Amino acid sequence: MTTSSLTTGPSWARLPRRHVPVLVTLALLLVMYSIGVSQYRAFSNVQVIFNIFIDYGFLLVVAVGMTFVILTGGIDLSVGSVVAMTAMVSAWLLQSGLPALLVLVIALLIGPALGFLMGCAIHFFDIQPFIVTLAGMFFARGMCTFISSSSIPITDGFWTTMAQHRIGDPRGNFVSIGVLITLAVVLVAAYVLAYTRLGRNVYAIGGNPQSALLMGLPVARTRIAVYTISGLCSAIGGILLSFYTLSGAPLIAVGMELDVIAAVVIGGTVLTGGSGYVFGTVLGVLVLGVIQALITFDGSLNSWWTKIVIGGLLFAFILFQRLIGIRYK
Amino acid sequence: MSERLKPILSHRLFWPLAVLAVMVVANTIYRPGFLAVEVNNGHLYGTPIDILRLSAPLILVGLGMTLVIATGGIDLSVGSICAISGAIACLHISEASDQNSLVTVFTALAMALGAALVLGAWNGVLVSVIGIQPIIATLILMVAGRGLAQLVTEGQIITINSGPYRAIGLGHFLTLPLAIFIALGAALLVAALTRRTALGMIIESVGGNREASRLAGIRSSRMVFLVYVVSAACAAVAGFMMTANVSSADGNNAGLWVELDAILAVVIGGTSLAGGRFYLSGTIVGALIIQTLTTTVYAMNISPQTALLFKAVVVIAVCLIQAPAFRAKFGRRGRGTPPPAAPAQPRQKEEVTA
Amino acid sequence: MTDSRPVLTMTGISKSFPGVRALHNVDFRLYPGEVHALMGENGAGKSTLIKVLTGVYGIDEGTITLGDEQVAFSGPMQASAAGVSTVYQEVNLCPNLSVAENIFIGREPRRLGAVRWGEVRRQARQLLTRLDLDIDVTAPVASYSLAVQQMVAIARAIDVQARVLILDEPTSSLDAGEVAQLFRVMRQLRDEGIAILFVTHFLDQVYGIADRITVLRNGTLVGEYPTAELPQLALVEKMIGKELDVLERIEEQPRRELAAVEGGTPFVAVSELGRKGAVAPFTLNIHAGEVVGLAGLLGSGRTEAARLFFGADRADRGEVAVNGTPTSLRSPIQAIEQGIGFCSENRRAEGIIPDLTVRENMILAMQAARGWLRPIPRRRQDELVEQYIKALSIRPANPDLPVRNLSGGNQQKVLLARWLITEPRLLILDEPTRGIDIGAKAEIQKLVVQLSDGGMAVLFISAELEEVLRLSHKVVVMRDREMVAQLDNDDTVDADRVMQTIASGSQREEANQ
Amino acid sequence: GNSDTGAGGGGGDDKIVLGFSQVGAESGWRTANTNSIKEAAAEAGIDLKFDDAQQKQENQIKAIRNYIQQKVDVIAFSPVVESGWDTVLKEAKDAGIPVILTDRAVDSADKSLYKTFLGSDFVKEGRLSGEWLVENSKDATGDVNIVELQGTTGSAPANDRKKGFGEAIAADPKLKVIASQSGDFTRAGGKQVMEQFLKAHPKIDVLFAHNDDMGLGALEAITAAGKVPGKDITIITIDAVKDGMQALADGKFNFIAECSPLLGPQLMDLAKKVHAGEEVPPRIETEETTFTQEQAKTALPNRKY
Ligand SMILES: Nc1ncnc2c1ncn2[C@@H]1O[C@H](COP(=O)(O)OP(=O)(O)OP(=O)(O)O)[C@@H](O)[C@H]1O
Ligand SMILES: Nc1ncnc2c1ncn2[C@@H]1O[C@H](COP(=O)(O)OP(=O)(O)OP(=O)(O)O)[C@@H](O)[C@H]1O
Ligand SMILES: [Mg+2]
Ligand SMILES: [Mg+2]
Repeated sequence: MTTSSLTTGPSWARLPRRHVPVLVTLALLLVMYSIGVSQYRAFSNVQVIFNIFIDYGFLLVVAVGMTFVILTGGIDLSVGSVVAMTAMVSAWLLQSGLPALLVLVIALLIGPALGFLMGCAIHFFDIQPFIVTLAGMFFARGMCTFISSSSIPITDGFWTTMAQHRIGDPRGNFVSIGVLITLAVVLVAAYVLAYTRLGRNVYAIGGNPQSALLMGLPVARTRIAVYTISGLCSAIGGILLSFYTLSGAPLIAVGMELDVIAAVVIGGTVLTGGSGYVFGTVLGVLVLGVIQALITFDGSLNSWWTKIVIGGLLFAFILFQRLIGIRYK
Repeated sequence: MSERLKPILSHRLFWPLAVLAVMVVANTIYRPGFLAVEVNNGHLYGTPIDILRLSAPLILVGLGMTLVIATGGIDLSVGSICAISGAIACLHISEASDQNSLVTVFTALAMALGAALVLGAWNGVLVSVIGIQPIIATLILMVAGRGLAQLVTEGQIITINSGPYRAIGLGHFLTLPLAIFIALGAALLVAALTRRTALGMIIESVGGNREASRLAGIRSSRMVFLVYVVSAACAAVAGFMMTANVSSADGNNAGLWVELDAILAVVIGGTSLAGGRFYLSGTIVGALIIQTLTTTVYAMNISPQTALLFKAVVVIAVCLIQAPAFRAKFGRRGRGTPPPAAPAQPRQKEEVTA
Repeated sequence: MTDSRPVLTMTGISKSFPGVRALHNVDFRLYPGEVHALMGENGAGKSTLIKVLTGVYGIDEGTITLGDEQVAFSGPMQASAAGVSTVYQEVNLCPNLSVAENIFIGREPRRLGAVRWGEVRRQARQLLTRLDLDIDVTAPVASYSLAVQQMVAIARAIDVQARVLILDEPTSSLDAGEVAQLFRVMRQLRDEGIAILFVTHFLDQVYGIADRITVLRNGTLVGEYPTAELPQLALVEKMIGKELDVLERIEEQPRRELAAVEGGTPFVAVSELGRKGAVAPFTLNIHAGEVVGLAGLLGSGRTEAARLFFGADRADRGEVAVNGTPTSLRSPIQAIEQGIGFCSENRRAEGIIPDLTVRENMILAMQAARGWLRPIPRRRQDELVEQYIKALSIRPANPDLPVRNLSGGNQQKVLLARWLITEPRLLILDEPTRGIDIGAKAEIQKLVVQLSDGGMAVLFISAELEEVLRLSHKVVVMRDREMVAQLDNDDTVDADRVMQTIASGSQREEANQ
Repeated sequence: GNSDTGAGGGGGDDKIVLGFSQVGAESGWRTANTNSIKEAAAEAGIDLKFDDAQQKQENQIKAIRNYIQQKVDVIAFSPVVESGWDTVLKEAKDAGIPVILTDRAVDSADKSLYKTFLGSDFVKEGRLSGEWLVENSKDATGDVNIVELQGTTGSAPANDRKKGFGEAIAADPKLKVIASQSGDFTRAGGKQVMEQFLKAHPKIDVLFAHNDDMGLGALEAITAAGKVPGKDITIITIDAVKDGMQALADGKFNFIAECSPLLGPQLMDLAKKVHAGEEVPPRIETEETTFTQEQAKTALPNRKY
C-alpha cells in the first residue's frame, strides 16, 4: 500500500523557495543602489562598488566566520576585539623587527587559538556562547591596550605593498589585494558549508543540537570548529585591517561585532541557527556598505541625523525584506 | 560535603553570591577600609553604598532585559532608551523657569517615560507583529536612538540644576541612597507582577516553546510585545538615574554599552539566553557582581591598560564556577559520594517545526 | 534462528537521575538474527536503557559488552561507529534539513571530500521506496507530518551497516500499512543476521514480530522470555505487576447509540470549511456527547482538518457555528473561549514546554483562559494536578519535576491532563494514545467514554483503526486531504469496511442525517 | 578646477566643494567643533560635504574614498587615530585633491600626503597644566598627591595629555601621581572613579582630569565626600567648555588649559588657500590659552560654547 504523494508541484518550481529571502535581499539591494545612482551622479562609478569591497573586505571576512557560528545557533562577540588584537600584534611584532612572514603566521594563529579555547569552554562546560565570547572580547581588547595604549604604525615593505598595490588600471578603477583575499575566503566558506560534512553538520546542529547529537553527528568537534573558524576569520580580517590601515590601533573595530551580526542577519541567516547562506552574508555587508555610501554622498546630514537615517534605512530595508519575503512564501 | 550543606550548595544563587563574596573579601584584603561605612551629612557613606547606588540603573535595565530574554528575545536598544529618556527629562527641566518645581520634574518624567513607552512599543511591534529577529529589530533603535538622544540635546551636554531631579540619582531616604529604593521597588513590582500573577509562568512558557504556548491559548504575540514595553520603561527609569547622578544629560554617553552589561547580568543570574525560565533575583546579584567588578578595578588601582584583561578573567571565572558541567568535571576530587552525573546533553533547544 | 553467543550483553546496569532511580541492576542480552522486544510501562526505563547503551547517558554501574569487547560509548557517534544504529523515541531529525539529507547526514557519499548531492537524493529515494514511501526528498523534513518523519528516521537507521539496530517506539504514529512495511524490512534485516531491539506498546506488534521479550518494571528487570512461551495476558501481568481487568472492561463497555447523541443543534457545525493546500472543504457536525473518529492513512489530512477546528490554522473558506451561532475560529484562544480543546500529535514541538514543571504544564491552558491577572490559587492547582496525576497514573508523581525529565508516555499524559483540566465541551485528541502503555491507554479510552457520557464532544484521531472504531459514534474517513465518507459506527462498520472506503475513495457514502 | 564636480556638489560651479569627515559627536566639544565648521563654511561660501564617522576610522577612510569619487576640491578631516592613513591619502594625492588635517595629527612619514595640519597640541595642553601646577605648588611642604582622570584608554588625547603633564611635573619631585584611572571622558565615569579615589586615598591634593566633563563629574564625588573642590583639592582640567568655565569662575576648578573647538574660520581660510594653490605652513596651531579663576570670570560672558 503506497502512501499518496502530496508534493505541491514540480521540484523546479519549489526550489527557489529556500532562496526567496536571499533573492529578496538582492533585489532590495539593487533598488537601494539605483536610488543612489539616480540621486548622485558619481554614485554610478564602478569604483564606488569596488570601494565598498575594499572598505568592507575585513568586515566581510569576519562576517563569513560569524555566519558559521550563527548557523549553529551560537554567537561570537569577540570578533571585533580579535580583529583589533591581530592587527595590534602584527604591528607590534613588525615594529620589534620580526620578519613579515613569521609575523603573518603568528598573527594568524592567535585568533583561531582563542576561538578554539572559547569553543571548548562553550561545549565542554556548557556555558552560554554569549558570555564566553564576551569574556573573549574583554580579553582581546585588554590585550590591545596591554600591548600599547597608542597606535603603532606599520612600515614593513610587504605590508605596504599589500596595502597600496592596486589591481586594475592605476588611474581608473581598481581593487586592493585584500579584496581578492576576501573573495577567496567567501568562496572557500561557501564551498565548505555546501559541500563538506563539516558544513552540513553546522546546519544540522543549528536545526536541533539534541537531534544532531542523537543522530551520531560530531557535535563537539563541530561546535569547537565553528568558533575556531570564526577566530581564524577574525584573524584574517585583522590582517586585512592592518593592510588597510597600515597600523595597529587599540581602539579600532570597537563595536564591530554588532555590525557583523547585523550583516549576517540582514543576509537572511536566522539567529537561532540552521538556515542561511554565505552569499546572503555578502549581501548583508553590501547593504551596510551602500547605506554608508548613500550617507556620505549626501553629505548634508549632521551627526545625529546620520544615525537616525542609518537606523531608518536599516529599518526600511528589513521591513521590505520581511514583507516581500512573507508574500512569496 | 555534609548533608546539611547540600541544599545551600545546590541553590541557584549560591555560586553567584560566592563570587560576589570573594570579590568583596579580595578588596577588603587589598584595602581594609573597603567595607567601611561612615555617616557623612546624615547619610551612610562608603564603598558598599556606592556599589549599591551605582548598580541601581543596571538592576533596572536588567529587570526588563530578564523578561525580554525569558521570551527568547534580546533588547539592544536599552542604552539608547536610557539616553533618550534622560535627555528628554533634562531638556524639559532645563527649559523650565523653576527647575526645582516638583510639577516641572514630574511633567518631565512623565514625558520621558511616555516617549520610552512609545519606543518600547515600536520594538514590540517589530518583533511580535512584523516578526523581525529581536537582535536586529532592537539594533535599529540602538543606532537611531543615539541619534534621537543627540537630536534632543543637540549634541550638547544639558546641565540642569534641579534638586528634585537630582534626588532620583543622589537623594537619600533613611540614610540610604534613594536609587537603591527605586531599583528595589521596581524589582519588587516586577516580581509581584510576574510571580504573584500568572504572568511569569506565561512568559516562561512563551520563551520555552512559543508555538506550544499559542496552542495552549496564550496570546504569545501580546506577551512578546509587552516585555519590550516593560524593558523600555525600566530603561527609562535607569536613564533618569544615570542623568540625575551627574545632573546632566549626555546624549552620546549616557547608558553607552549598558545593554551588554545588562545581558551579562541576566546570564550570570542563571537565565538562559535561549529563553524559558527566568530569575529576577539572579539578575540582581549579577548586576551587583558587575558593579563590584568595575569598582574593584578602580579601588584596586588596576591600570586602565589591564583593566579589561582583569574583567575577562573574572567573567570567565564566574561562568566556570557556575557551570555545573565544570564542577562535575573538576569538583569531584573527594572520594565520598559521587555527584549524580549530569546528562551529557547540550542544553535542550526546542525543535522548531514549521 | 539465534546464535549461541549474544552480540550485546548488558549486565548489572544501574542509572539514577536526581531523585529517580531509572534503572536498577538490569541485565539484557541481544542475539544476532533476532528481534527482541523490550517491554514495560511508561517510565519503566526502556528508553533510559537504550540511551545508557549508546552513551547518551553515563552509566552509574554495570558493564556493556558488544561482540567480545567491553565498551563504554561516549555518545551516539561512537555507538554508531561501532555498529549500533538507533532510532530514539522522540523523532530526532533536523527540521531544517531536507529529507534526503536527514537520511544521509554524517555519511554522505562523497567524492574528493565533496558531498555528491545528486547521489544523496537518488539513494534517499531508493531507500524510501524500500519503506514504500514516495515523497519529495528535497523538501525540509519539518514540512511533513510526524508519521512521515518517523519513517524518515527509520530509513536513516536501517541504511547503516549495523550489527545492532535499536528502534524505540518507531511505530507509535504509523498506521497498519506502514507497520507492515516496516516489519517486512525488519525481518529482512534479521535474516541478514542483524540483532534488532524493538520497543513498542502494541502487544499485537510484539507478537507479530518479536522472537523474545524482556520485561522491565520500575527500572528493574522482571525477566526474559521467548515470545512463544509468554501469552499476552501473562506479559501484561508481568509489565504492570498485577492482573489487568480494565482491558476487558473496555471491550464490553456499551456505547450509546448514535441516535441518542445526535439530534438538536450540534455543538460545532462546520460547512465547507477548508484551507488551500491543506484540506479540501468539508462539512461536519459534532454534537455534545458525541465521539467522532477521524480515520485515514498517513498524511491524509486528519491533523490538518483538526487544526482548522481549533483555529490553529486559519481556514480560508467555509463557515463555523458553535451551538448554532455562527462564529469564526481564527486563533486557538477563540476556540478555547468557545470551549474547544486540542491536544496536538506532536508533543515535542507543539505540546510540552520542556522547562516548566509538570504542574505548570498541566494548568497552562486553564491559566491562559483565565488570563494572567487571575492566577489559579495554589491550593486549587494542587488539587487539580494531584487528581490528574492519579487519574492518569503519571510517574513519577512529582508535580514539581520539569516535564522534560519525564518519560515520553508520561509527557503525553501531562498534555492530556492539560486539556482535561479546562473541561472543554469539544476535545480534539490527535493521537492521544501515542506512546502510552496499554494500561494507561485503556484508562484513557475509558476516560473518553466517560467524558462523552458526561456530555463532552470528542474528535478522536488515531493511527490505530481499532481504537477509533471502538470509541467513536461516527467515523469520518479522509483520503488525500479530502473527507470522503462519514460512516455511522454501527454493527455493519468494521476495520475492513473502513479500509475499503479509504481504498475506493471518491465514492462518497451517505453521510448520516 | 572644479568644473567636473560630482552630482550633489550642489550650488554654483564657482563654489569650492570641501569634503569634511568628522570624528563623531561624542562630546559637547566635538559638537561645537562641528558647528563652527558648518557656520564658517556657510559664511565663506564654501560648499561643505559633511560626514560623521561615529568614532570609526574605517568610516573616515570610506568617506574620504567617496569624496575622491565625488571629486571634491578639498578634503579635510579630524583623524580618529594617528596611524593608518597613508593608503587613502595616497589615493587622494593621486586624484589631485589636497588634504587638510584638523584637530588631530597623523603619524605619516610622508609629509607630502597632506597640505597642512590645523589643530591643537594635546601634549602641550598637558604640559601647560603641569607647568601651572609646578608653579603653584612651589611653596608646598611635603608631597603633593595627584590623582589623574584619564580619557578613553588608548585614545590620542588621553595618551598625549598624560604624557605632557607627566613631563612637566617631573620638574618637581614633590609632585606625585598616586592614582591614575580612565574615566572615559564622561561625567559619569569621572564621578565613579573619583569616588573610589577618595575612599582609597585619604590625602588627595590635586586632581588632573583630561577633560572638563570628567572634572565636573569628579566635583560631585568630592562634594559628596564632604570636601571642598578648589580648596581642599586643587582641580586642573582641559578643554574650557562652558560648564567647565562656569565651575572655574565659581572657584570650584583651579585651572583649565583651553582646547579650542572653533577651527571653522581658520579651516575655510586654509581651504581657499590650498585650492588656489597657495603655499601654507605645514602646521598651524589654533590659538589657545589657559584660564585661571580670575581669567575665567572675565572670559565667561562671551564664551561661545
Ligand atoms: N533526563 C532525565 N532526567 C531525570 N529523570 C529522567 C530523565 N530521563 C528519564 N528520566 C526518568 O527515568 C525514568 C525512566 O524513563 P524512560 O524514558 O526510560 O521510560 P520509558 O520506559 O522509555 O517510558 P515510555 O514508555 O513512556 O517511553 C522515568 O521515571 C523518567 O522520569
Ligand atoms: N505520504 C505523504 N506524502 C507526502 N506528504 C505527506 C505524506 N504524509 C504526510 N505528508 C505531509 O504531512 C503534512 C501533514 O499531514 P497531516 O498531518 O494532516 O496528515 P495526518 O492525516 O494527520 O497524518 P499523520 O498520520 O501523518 O498524522 C502534509 O502537509 C503533507 O505534506
Ligand atoms: Mg521511552
Ligand atoms: Mg496527524
